[in-house]
Amino acid sequence: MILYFKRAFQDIRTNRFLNAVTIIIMSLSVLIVSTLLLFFLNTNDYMNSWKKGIKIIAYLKPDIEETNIVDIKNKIHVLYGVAEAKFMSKEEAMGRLREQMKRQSSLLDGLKENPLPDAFEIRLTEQFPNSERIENLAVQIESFPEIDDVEYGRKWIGRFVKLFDLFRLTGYAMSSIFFMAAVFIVANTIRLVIYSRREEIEIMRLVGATDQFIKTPFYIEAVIQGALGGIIGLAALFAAYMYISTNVEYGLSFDLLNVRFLSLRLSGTIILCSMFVGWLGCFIALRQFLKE
Amino acid sequence: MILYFKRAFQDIRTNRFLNAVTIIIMSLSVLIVSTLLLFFLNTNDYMNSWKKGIKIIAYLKPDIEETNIVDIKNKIHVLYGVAEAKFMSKEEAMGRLREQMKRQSSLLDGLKENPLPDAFEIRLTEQFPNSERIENLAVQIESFPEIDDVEYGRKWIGRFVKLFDLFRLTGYAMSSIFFMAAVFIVANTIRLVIYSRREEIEIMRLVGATDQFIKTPFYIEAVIQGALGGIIGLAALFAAYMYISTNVEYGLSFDLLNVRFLSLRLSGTIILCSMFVGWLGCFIALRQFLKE
Amino acid sequence: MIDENDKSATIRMFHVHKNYGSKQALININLDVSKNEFLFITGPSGAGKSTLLKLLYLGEPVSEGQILIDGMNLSRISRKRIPLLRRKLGIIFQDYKLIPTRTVFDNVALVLEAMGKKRQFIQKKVNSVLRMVGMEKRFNAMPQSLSGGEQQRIAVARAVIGMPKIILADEPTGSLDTESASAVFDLLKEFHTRGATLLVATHDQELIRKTGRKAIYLKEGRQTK
Amino acid sequence: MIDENDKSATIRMFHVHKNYGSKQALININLDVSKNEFLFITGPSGAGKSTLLKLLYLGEPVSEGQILIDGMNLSRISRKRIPLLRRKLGIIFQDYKLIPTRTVFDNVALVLEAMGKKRQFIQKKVNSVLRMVGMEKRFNAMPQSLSGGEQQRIAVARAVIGMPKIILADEPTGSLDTESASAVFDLLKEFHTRGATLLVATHDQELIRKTGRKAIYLKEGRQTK
Ligand SMILES: Nc1ncnc2c1ncn2[C@@H]1O[C@H](COP(=O)(O)OP(=O)(O)OP(=O)(O)O)[C@@H](O)[C@H]1O
Ligand SMILES: Nc1ncnc2c1ncn2[C@@H]1O[C@H](COP(=O)(O)OP(=O)(O)OP(=O)(O)O)[C@@H](O)[C@H]1O
Ligand SMILES: [Mg+2]
Ligand SMILES: [Mg+2]
Repeated sequence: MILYFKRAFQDIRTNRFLNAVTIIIMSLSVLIVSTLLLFFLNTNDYMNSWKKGIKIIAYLKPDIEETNIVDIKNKIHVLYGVAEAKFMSKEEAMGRLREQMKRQSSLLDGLKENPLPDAFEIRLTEQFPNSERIENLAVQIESFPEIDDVEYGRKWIGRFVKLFDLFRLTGYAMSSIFFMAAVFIVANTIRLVIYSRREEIEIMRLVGATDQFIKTPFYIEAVIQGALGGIIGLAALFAAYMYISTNVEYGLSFDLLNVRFLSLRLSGTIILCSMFVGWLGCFIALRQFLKE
Repeated sequence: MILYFKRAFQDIRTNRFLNAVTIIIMSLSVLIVSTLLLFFLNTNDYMNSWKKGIKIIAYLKPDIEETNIVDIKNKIHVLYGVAEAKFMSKEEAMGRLREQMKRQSSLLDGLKENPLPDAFEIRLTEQFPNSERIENLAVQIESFPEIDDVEYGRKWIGRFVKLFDLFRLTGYAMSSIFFMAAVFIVANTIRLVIYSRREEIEIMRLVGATDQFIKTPFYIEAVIQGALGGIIGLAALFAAYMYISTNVEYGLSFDLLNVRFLSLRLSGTIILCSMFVGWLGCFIALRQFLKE
Repeated sequence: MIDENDKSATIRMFHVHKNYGSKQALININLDVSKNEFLFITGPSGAGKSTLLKLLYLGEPVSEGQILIDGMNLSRISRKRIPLLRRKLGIIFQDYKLIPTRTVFDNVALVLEAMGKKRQFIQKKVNSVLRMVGMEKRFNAMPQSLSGGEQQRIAVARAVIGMPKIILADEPTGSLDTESASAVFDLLKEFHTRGATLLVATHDQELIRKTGRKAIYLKEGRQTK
Repeated sequence: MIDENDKSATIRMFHVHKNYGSKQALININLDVSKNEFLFITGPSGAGKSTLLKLLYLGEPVSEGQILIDGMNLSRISRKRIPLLRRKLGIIFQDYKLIPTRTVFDNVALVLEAMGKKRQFIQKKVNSVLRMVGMEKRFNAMPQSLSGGEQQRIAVARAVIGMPKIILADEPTGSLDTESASAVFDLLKEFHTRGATLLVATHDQELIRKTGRKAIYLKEGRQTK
């Protein structure tokens, strides 16, 4: 095994050009995939922060006693998907309406009595947004005897959730296209490299080397290249990320601080993937050139 | 020249493996870049359709004669950035308010007289959204003697436009990263291919071939490969696009019909770029291996 | 028909034909090479000398007929066991087949590494073999930086380092001057006296005459003598 | 010191040294080869024969000294004009240097294509030259599918097809049997009678003796005769 590693390192030294090119192409592929990942992860974050804004308003029947309110609250709270249920008295509701109406709020001045009902404002858990599930939840709450009516931006949520789904779908589609493209690029690059070393492989076979003896250093090399490619690709992305986030943040005064980099765990996964793809490319190429 | 083309085609035939790999890698690179382009173009479209929703409401002073309205409308219409100015009488405004308030609309029943003003609803041209420009326009309109007040979602627009800017910026950043990555991948692939043919180059030089004689077929090959890579990459993207749009549309019942493919002109540009990148990779590689 | 247990002959060829497409490179070759024989294969350019050797190391499959080496039937050898066959053979290729990206030392050491020998043993052995072919000073050179004859001597060193039972040599002294050639031949003869079987392909009648060994003569793929 | 107008000699080497790193491959070589001379360069393996030829076709630069060919000073030739020099030369390389991905025909035709000759002319010429080396039937073969001697004959064909003024031949018959070798030698002699200058590197003293031509002898980079 040590011998194999030694031979692999020796190969890397003697085939510097081939190794450099392979590592460059691997880095670029990793850069592409991880850039896309970074983009969709952050967009996802951003959309999640929007999702937190989705609320269900449950209006209480007018004759509910104040002592019951805590009970109702608890009943709502235990429902699946509910993050928080906040009581909002009719006075609060009127205040908000005034605010919302702005210049038309003078309209409300003519009222003698507050005709608005008491209500619960229900925030949903983050994983929840899905129009059917929200609808189910709304129906459930509406079936409580104390609840008069339930309101939620059915149309708006529907549209939003669909946009979100579309975006996610696009994200999946693009990620898989890009991932596959990267895998093919790397695998083909390794095929090219091994093609240009096929004479060497042939000679080794002729002097009695077993397939395993020939293959192992290639695999070791490819996995090392994959690791280096992954690390360099991620480093390049990180550099770009740092550059953009320090230079752009001020200009936009937009909350770019919220833009986060790939987690360590995800970075590790990417590097492992890159190593695996190196191995895979090697596997395909060696099958091709050893069979000949 | 004909001889050169003949030699190039002959080379392509004899080096089928190398050519196939080059074309595959080029196609994948084109696929990556054009997928990203497609994504950002359509997101841009979508955002533009949102931008159309941005409106300025200009409230008229209560004592404006009906005959003046056409004049005012024309005055607003000629302002830079205005796409349409629609008159909305106070009765219409009340109707809308009722609709918007939904279950609280009973509040409005107690009113004897409609206290709302007449107004113009002003739609902006597509290119316009930019928070400062909208503000300028609003100030301009407000300065008209017939106008009492101007309303537009200052905060909302600001946020929206910034999100939009951020998105566009990300689009530019990603596009340039991906484009550069694709260029480097292709250039390095061609370097690899020419590396594995360096013996041939060396022999040709030894028997008295000029550099031009050696280079020209390589350039022709690279440009042909670029063209094929571009065409195949775009075709793959188109296939993916057709597949996704026919299979997903029904499931989502979302307006995917609005998702458009890259224009012919853009596709042409991509293919030209791909050809140029082929040429460039060849240029770099030949410089390297002819100097040696 | 074929007695696989007849160990008196190391190499046996029965009615062997080899076609490359429509080109008949070998036609009905029958050959018995007994253990420790020293046999020349001769004939003009393109006669099939290298092809004959190629069939023996399974560089190409036969088109017809059977070959036995040390009792192994070559057409029944599985892919996995080909390396075991080749380790019994020491092959000097006509075009040397040195790995261009490895040093002289590594090229020669390769054979022993593939056999899984110890590092120190390899080091010693390679040095001694390089000394035998007069290339001990160039152990660190790359093959392209060697002269034609020097490359050939490295090829010879690589062929003999594994102490093969059978040496297949294709024009082993074609690029060598008389002096170096006889040094190489002395080396081959030494292995012969130690018990190895030698098959040497050459177009050089002079060499055969001088050595006074048995030779078979090929012409356009046919065995004529 | 150097009279560039002295056209009596086609090739002149003045105090030429060639070092590869610390290795001295050629030491103080002085040589006058006059027009239409037929000169052998001989010496043992590694003596510097190939290196001497390499300097003449600018495969390597000299380390010291000057070389004139046809009045051109090789150290003053610009990169762009190297092809013009090489077209005056027909070179047979020791390792043939055939392009492995091209057919025999294309390998030989290459020289004329590079000169910008017409297609029909090339076709005719290649066929006739292949016939001279006895390879006319194999025009469509790939170099790897040829025997060693066949490859060498293709290399000879390629070297002479451009009607060069000077032919540099490095072991041109090393892989050939006596018969093919004399066919090739007859071909080279024919070019010699047509006025070409011949420089042939070989380790084969026999050949030189038989031909009865002038030879210079190298040993460890030094000219000894
Ligand atoms: N892979 C191949 N495909 C087609 N023909 C081949 C192939 N290998 C060899 N040949 C042909 O088979 C014949 C015998 O070739 P071989 O190499 O055995 O000759 P040889 O006796 O070694 O000649 P030399 O002395 O020139 O090396 C030749 O005519 C050669 O062209
Ligand atoms: N590129 C190089 N780098 C280092 N040393 C070299 C290089 N080329 C040749 N040499 C050395 O220079 C010496 C002369 O080599 P050359 O090829 O000229 O020998 P030769 O006379 O042609 O021998 P042969 O008959 O074996 O072909 C040899 O010892 C060789 O190892
Ligand atoms: Mg042969
Ligand atoms: Mg030589």
